[in-house]
Amino acid sequence: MSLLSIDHLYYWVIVILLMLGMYSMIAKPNLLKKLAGLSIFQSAIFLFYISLGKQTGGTAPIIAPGYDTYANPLPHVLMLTAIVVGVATVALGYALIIRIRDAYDSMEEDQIREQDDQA
Amino acid sequence: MIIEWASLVCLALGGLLSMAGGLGLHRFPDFYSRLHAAGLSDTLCVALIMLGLAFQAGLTLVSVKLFLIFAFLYFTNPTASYCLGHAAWRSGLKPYRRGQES
Amino acid sequence: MIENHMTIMLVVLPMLAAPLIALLPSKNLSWGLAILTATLQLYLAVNVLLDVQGGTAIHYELGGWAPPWGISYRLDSLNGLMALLVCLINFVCLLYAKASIEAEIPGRKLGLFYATWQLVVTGLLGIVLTGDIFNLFVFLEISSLSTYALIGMGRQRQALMAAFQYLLSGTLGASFFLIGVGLCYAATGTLNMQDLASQIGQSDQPMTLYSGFAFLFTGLLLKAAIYPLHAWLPNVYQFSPQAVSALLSATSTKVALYVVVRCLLDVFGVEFSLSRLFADLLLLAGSLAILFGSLRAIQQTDLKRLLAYSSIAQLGYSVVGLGLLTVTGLSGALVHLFNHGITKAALFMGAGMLALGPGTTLLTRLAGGTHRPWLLLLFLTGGLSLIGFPGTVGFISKWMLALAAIEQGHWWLLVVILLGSLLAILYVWKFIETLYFVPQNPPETSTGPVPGRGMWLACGLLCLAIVYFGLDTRFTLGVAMDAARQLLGVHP
Amino acid sequence: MRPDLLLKVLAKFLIPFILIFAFYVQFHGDFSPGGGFQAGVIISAAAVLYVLAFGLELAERGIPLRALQYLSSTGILLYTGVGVACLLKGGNFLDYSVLLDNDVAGQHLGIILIELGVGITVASTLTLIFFTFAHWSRHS
Repeated sequence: MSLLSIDHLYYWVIVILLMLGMYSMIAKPNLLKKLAGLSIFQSAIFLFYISLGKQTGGTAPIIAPGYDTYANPLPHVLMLTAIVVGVATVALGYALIIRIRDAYDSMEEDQIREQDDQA
Repeated sequence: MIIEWASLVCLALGGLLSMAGGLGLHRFPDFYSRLHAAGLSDTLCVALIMLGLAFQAGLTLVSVKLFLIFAFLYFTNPTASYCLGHAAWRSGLKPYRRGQES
Repeated sequence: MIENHMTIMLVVLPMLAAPLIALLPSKNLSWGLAILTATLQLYLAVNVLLDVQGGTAIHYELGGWAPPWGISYRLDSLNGLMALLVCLINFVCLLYAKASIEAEIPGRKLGLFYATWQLVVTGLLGIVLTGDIFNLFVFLEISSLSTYALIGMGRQRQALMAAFQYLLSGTLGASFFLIGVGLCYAATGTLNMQDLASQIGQSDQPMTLYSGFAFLFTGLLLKAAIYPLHAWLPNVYQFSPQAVSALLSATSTKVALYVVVRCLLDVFGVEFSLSRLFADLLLLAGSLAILFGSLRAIQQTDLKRLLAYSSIAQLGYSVVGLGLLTVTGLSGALVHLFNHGITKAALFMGAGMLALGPGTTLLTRLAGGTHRPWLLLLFLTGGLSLIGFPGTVGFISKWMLALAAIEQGHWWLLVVILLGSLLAILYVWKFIETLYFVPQNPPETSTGPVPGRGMWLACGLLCLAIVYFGLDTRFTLGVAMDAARQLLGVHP
Repeated sequence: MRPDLLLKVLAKFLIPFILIFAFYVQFHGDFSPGGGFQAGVIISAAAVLYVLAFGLELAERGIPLRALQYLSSTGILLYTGVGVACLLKGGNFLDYSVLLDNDVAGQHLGIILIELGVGITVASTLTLIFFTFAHWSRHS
């Protein structure tokens, strides 16, 4: 099976991480855990991109004597941007969670729903 | 050849220690013993892995950098464990004793 | 000299204005700078749109790097129209925001509010203008992140939960988009949209491309709140500050739908994506959105929530037009994006003005809006436009869509469109009746702040636009037809 | 928060090294891996360590919140400012070659200024985020 070969191993890892993150985002009632799931989901995407840039035997893409294979730097650059975005997202998420806890005195989604329905 | 073997042994030992630390983190009963497992094994395991890598690199700039990383970790790692333990103690977490629920 | 740089200035101006606004000491200065930027942008947007009329496109290379390597911006009729929509709505909403936001947000936060607002606009215009698909993701996230922050500033505490849920689903959508981009990059090795378009036809890895396609469009449809993926939208529109509701309803989902159109027809191309199956799927999703959105809108007891569900329904019309894949259908869809944008912004502004005193948008609390008789005019114009009454913009787009459905022989689609209009009559009548024709015991006197002149001006401008573009369709429809012909590769 | 002696000593010892490393990453970024974002994150890590060791009050006496807000805006302004300067010099947006007479020197200057802007913004924003969260936790 080519899908299970070692070449595809990191794709499997990435898919498992994606699933874990999404499960946590959807199924956990705790807002912090949802955000953690989001973070895992994004990290899996970073891994995916970085695996795209791999060249067997390649070094860092800075021209130096003695090397002629370089890793593809583009995915890394893209991920740098995506990581910045991810940091900003998570920070904003935490800020929102803190304010939600101030307003509702809870971080569980079902309890918050209950309070909203009563109001 | 000898250097290859020395490096291999160091790396393997380091990896083993790190696994032991992880196991301890998972299996020990309370916060303090877990901290003990993680903190102690981490410091030595990092030292061994760095040493193994330095054998691989030989006497180059890379091993100097490795040594610097090791030196900084040698300072920060114990301090971090100490701070964690201290904070836990001050906030009133009592260590586990035999026969008591954790 | 500036003529060559008009495209990039559209994006750079708000990016430059945002930090300056945050630094300015007084809220009036902040607002002044914001409105100044908006005016300049509107001027630029009209100019570039006039430049590209008739099928030319403006190319702009960022940093002087030639396209497949560097980021390039490309402006044609399609994104010219979207840029005009964003700039117009930005200008009008800022006019409106002055009085409306000061009633809702504490004064010390106002500078940051306007700065964040500028970032939203930067992001939206960046999405519209860029020709690089990763750059598009970055701008998508810039606009979304600032949007979450703006929503969180709403007065009620539910705004926080709405913002958080939008953060989760929005980021999920953007992440799916990112995976899709990654897969396409893996298959073709390029991120430039035009280069991608030429590489996709000759790629030897169709499976990678297909999975990339699936990820990309799932993410985008989530961002655009197309029917089964719309769950985040009602809460967001209901609880965000009034001016923000107006801005978002008119721009954010429209811009996401623009990306769908661009990627579907320009990047992947008709042959790749259609596979008639996907087009039929779009038709189905659009029709379901029309029916579901309208039915849910009728049940709502909150004015802004009602309008939000109506937005879901109206987005369905654009999706239907896209799924038809004819010049008539597509130009109907595009012009509907523009037309519905101005209509919905006007209605949300009206809702905001009614809510100024009571601080709520519950229909029962707003009943007896007779102390603002002029607003009835706005609600009538906007409502008629939602229904698709001749003489308003809503009529034009629905007429085009109906024509396209008949051309294709999709009679059931015609039925759906007409049924949608019928349902729209019901929900429009529902809020107009409750607001103006239900006798109110003691009418909620206007104890709160009175609407400022800017608010009246903004509403008036939009009402005029609704009627004007509904009567004189040469401009909007002409641009939309141009864009549709270019996208489908049909020569007039 | 009662500062801790051991942590204080360690922080005093480490923070200069962290900052030196941050500046190395920042300004050597065009010859080796590195750049503004990474440097900014490292600088803000130093700030976080300082707050942990010496307390928020002392840190805010050094860099008040207001100053951080100004700094984060300044960084973005520097970035867009360089872009607009390129426009004014007759190139495209962010086309650094036109900044100086010599193309390569212009590229060099451009990228250093841009990365400096990024670094300032990232460092001050991340520190700002940390400070704000720290304030919040003390309120509740």
